[in-house]
Amino acid sequence: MNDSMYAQWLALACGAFLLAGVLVLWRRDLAAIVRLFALQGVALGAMVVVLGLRQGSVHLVAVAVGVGALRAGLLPYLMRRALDTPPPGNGTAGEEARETRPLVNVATSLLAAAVLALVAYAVSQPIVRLSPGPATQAVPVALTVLLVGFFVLVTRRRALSQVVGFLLIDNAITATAFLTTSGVPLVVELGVSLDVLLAVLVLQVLTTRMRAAFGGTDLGELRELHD
Amino acid sequence: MSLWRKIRKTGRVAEPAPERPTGEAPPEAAELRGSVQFRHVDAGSCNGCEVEIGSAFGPVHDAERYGARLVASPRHADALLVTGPVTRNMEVPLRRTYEAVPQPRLVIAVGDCARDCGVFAGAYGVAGAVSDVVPVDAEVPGCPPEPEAIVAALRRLTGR
Amino acid sequence: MNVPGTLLTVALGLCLATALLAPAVPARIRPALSGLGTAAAGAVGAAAGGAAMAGHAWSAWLPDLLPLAGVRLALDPLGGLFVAVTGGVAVCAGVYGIGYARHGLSGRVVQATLPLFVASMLLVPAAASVSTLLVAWELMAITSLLLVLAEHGRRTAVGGAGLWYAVMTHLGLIAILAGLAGLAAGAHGEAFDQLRAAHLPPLARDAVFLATFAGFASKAGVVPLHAWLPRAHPEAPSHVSALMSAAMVNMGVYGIARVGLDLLRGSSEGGAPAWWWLLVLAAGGVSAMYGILQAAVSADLKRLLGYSTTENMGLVLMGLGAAGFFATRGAPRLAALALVAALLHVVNHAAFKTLLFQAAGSVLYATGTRDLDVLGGLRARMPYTTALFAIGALAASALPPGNGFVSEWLLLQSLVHAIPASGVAGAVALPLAVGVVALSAGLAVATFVKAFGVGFLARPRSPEADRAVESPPSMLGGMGLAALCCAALALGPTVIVPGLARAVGTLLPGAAPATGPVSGPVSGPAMETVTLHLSGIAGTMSPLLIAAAVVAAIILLAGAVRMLAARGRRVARLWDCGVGPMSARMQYTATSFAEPLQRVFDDVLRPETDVDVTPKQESAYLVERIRFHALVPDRIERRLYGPVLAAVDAVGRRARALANGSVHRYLAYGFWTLTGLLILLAVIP
Amino acid sequence: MSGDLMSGLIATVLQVVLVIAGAPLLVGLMRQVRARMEGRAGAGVPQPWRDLRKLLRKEPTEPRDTGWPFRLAPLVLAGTALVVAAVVPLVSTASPLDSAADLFAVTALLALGSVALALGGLDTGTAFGGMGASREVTVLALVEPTILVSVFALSVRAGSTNLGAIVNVTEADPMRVLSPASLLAAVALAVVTIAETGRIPVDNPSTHLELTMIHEAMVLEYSGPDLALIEWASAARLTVLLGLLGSLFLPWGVATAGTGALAVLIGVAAFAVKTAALGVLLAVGEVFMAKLRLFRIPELLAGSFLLALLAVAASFFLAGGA
Repeated sequence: MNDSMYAQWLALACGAFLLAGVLVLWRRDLAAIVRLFALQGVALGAMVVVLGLRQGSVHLVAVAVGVGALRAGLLPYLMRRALDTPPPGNGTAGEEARETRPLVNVATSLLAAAVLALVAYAVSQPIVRLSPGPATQAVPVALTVLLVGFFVLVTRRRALSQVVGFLLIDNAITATAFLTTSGVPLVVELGVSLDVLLAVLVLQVLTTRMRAAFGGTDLGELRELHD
Repeated sequence: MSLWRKIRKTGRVAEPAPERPTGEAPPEAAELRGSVQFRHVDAGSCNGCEVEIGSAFGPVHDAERYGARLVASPRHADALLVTGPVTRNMEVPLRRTYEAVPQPRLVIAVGDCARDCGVFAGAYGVAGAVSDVVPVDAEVPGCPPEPEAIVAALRRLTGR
Repeated sequence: MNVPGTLLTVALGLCLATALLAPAVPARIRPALSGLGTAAAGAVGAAAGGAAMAGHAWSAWLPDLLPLAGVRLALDPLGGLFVAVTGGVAVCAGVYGIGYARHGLSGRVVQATLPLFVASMLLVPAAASVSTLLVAWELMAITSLLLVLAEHGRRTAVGGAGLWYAVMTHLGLIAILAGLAGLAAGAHGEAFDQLRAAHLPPLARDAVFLATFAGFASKAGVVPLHAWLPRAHPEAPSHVSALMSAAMVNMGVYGIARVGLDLLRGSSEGGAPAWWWLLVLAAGGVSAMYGILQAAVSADLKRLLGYSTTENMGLVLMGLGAAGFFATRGAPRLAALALVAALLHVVNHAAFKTLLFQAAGSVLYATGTRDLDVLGGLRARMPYTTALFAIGALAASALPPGNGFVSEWLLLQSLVHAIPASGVAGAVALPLAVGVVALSAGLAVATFVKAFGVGFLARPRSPEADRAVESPPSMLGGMGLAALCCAALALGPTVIVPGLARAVGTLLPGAAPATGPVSGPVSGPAMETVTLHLSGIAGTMSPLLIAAAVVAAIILLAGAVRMLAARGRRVARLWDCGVGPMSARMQYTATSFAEPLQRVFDDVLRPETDVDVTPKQESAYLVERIRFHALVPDRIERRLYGPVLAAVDAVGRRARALANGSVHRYLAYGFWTLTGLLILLAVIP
Repeated sequence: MSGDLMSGLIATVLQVVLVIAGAPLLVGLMRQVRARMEGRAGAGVPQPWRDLRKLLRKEPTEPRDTGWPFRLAPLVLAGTALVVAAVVPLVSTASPLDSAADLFAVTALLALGSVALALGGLDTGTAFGGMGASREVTVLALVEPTILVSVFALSVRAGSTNLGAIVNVTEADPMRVLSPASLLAAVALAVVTIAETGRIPVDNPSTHLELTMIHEAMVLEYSGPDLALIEWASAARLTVLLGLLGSLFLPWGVATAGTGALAVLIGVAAFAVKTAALGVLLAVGEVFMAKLRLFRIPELLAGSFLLALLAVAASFFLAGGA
């Protein structure tokens, strides 16, 4: 794999990674959001595969396959299941399957994402300058996805979109790790992924419980517990 | 994806085009040469004819393949497709719609009511048949007319 | 004394003579005298500015004219540009004012102040010392205030507008005074040449820049210091609005450019801090967006034009900020290009805004209203005014073949090509800047389609609009002159660009080659002379060719259609779905036209709507009357100025408790102050 | 030099003729594709030409109380479309008009056409005319940032906004098309094309329901040759924009300066094939989509603006990005 090919493929993978991240803000349909998340998992896997091929490391490619399977396969599958579980009682399924009224409207969040991308670029310059290269130069992409994930976490109402926001942050951290150090030890990655899995399971249980208690997953309604 | 599958499974639903209808076309139609835009005017119909017109322009009969098209403004139209007996309230609007169509213009009276007021003849709210208000160039009999008949009348105008 | 000096002196003398003569002649011929005098002074002034731009520098020191420092005047290409623009606007406004003044504006004060206002605006860019600049600035403020108040007897809103303007313009003056005084103190002298050589410490330098920027920006109507502009410009008589909006606001731009790029040159050896210019860029961007957004939803024709001025000054400041920023990044060619774009936009804006305000004035003159919601149908009643407004609107919406397009094109070119040179800050700021310019251009299109389409086309929406008649020839003449300038600028920008390049050279020495960054006439095929070539970057565009091509295509198509068509045109009844007749009230109004935009930018504008349904007595379901009330408040004004005004009010009320009318108490205040001062003097070593 | 100019001139003339003749055929093709996918037989590819031929011979009408803005609007709309067709590099990059207008000027010219039509709609004084004009300029205003920022992204690579230069650079290094910046800009410009030409999901060109109309509402009063000009112009704008997308992102086959007659012929064929393919793609996409509510359109445009901005960002984020 020569230099320009490597740079280009890496850029493509990063571009897809970024695109899937910001498009989460665009879609209202929760099923589509989950699909986008799966796509991002694929892009992340592809990114690591490119890195692995570049370094000629079979180990890294194996990790990539694992990461891809987890992010693009297992987690979306779990979320799909949470989504498909019919809500108890006479269904407000249409309400449930969509992010109807985010705290910040869609057009504004898209513009906010644009600004976040530029901010991410500006603040990550010191990191890039440490060791300029195609991989490090893509760190702003990961940082953008991280900020966008945080933004999703802050502004979306449905528990499932919040899970996706959380997972976006996780994807971004993983991507940063691979891009800066060209690979974390397998054990660490496994540990982190297990943590995430656990978090998703907890959130899923929480979602189910919330549905049972409130008949919906609008997190705004949790405030009632406080009052 | 499911829509894609459906499209593939359904395939073509338009029926094969029947023979070109015979019978002479109004002289103005010669200038249109294969393209006639219609503005539909409901002058007081029971909506039976509308259903049939809808079906004539639907996928099965597909009147559009002969160069006929429904449009939103009489300025874009070459011909009026008038249904129903002309009620008193619609008499002036129908005349004005006819006036609004640029030359050369044609009128098709669709259905028995439009031709001779049908069962509504002599009713207190009816001003007369379409031909009493604007000059009619072609008529489609029936109550309601079959879509095939409507399509045949349209084809006589488009000449295709 | 050389050419520009003589001409400028003649222009100022003409102004003074007109101002002295005007009160003396009978009211019947006073507007004609004042208008012609102003126009003549403007023409001579424009010639002076043009001569200065052509490279004839001039300077003079008149030690006896003002006590202490005397008057210092100088004309360099930059000052010349602004003098020329002011002169040009004054010609149009003077001619126009002859007819416009028939509407009860022939009073002594107004007619004598008009030439003085022009004189002050010719003096500001020619001032070459701090005291001269400030005196001219104050003269400009006072004369313009008098002119704004000209119609205060007729409308109550005028008084409020005058108060806002008076307060804000003087606060601006104080800021400028503080800034320039600080600079002069550091330079040990107040002539501009001494200021240029001064070396200020960085902190003082930043303070000087910020103070002067605030003062000049408030004159330019930059958000958030724009609050006076949408009040004062609509309420002033229209030719005064034109002068203010097309010439006076430019002085703010001139001040920022002069101080930031020229006078602080010595203090910023090794480059001014980049954040100055990013601040200017940001202020420009915010003004452009906010100004055009307010203009887009405004239904008052002159208020719309006022907000559009804020937008255009914002665009100019974006160019200026970009130029300063590129200069600090060591990209002199780009800096020069951005500055040329900014200055060209100043000229273009002056031309089309003069035209638009005058046309709006004609509408006001003919119908007595500026409310777009009740206008309409003027195309048939005021055909020339309509056509002239169309030319101005085309220019203002930055579409080819209008002149606004050329300068926005240059601005975009300078922003687009700067990424490699401008580092991280540029990489973040420039794409956003391009987005802002683009959105403001798009919204400007919407704004002026609304102003022209609703205000002038279709059928009149009120009896006043129905009764409108065409304006008198002098007003048409004033507008026609402005329209000619627009057309000339639109088709031949390559002619004035060398002059602008010289002005740029005075601000960015070493940046601009002798022919300028945008070299116009270069040797080659004939086509090349009308094409804008950017040196250093590959970008070309020919406004003349585009206009010619569009006209040719239209003629070609019209011919082809006429050849192929078989039938003649028929005048028909409007298609009203057969029921009709459609009343004029069924037309879209300006408010309804802007509704989608208002809804899209709901979060920014926060419109206040109020629907009031009165049901019939018999049943709650039958409606007697529906009242719809919509208001788009200036949010920045409300959020920023509201608290400040409230605080001032509170302080004032508290202060009133001090003055309770007792003479003894007042004397006691004096006594305590005196004692306190003596103690203070004793304590301080 | 003069030979170059000659071949450029010939290519430009060919290109204009091709757009004039081909634009209605493209619309016909797209209608045919839609018809087939909906199970219908379709009116045939040349149907739009039959419509135009008939409209030209019909009587033009002019409503009372309208004036020169109404009369001029179709001519300006069609005229700007014609100029744009001559300027953009569809067949060859060696157009002698290339230095007269760049991508900014092209978008501004298209906007000029839309503005003329909007004024024509307003001049009638009907509620629908005003409504269509209001919506058209709203969409126009919101589209503008996306276009210009995409232009920015494209110009970073070529160092120029002149179309010929951009296409030449891409043609010299075709792998660049696959870079994120280029792909993002392509998607953003595709959204813009859809919005500018009034296709689904922004506007439905075959709607009969006035309340949902944007473009159609402005032209309700036009008839005869005026209407023919408008219909042709919208077809030509679609063709030019699709052709431009093709030239910018699939530049294969576009003739460059200094190439012979064969290259021009190849350019003609490539332009026809690319535009037709993109048109078919667009038509197929339309079958799968519903029209958006008017107030959801800003979301779509904000999204496309985001993509355009990311395209700019990607050109300096990523090493292989530009």
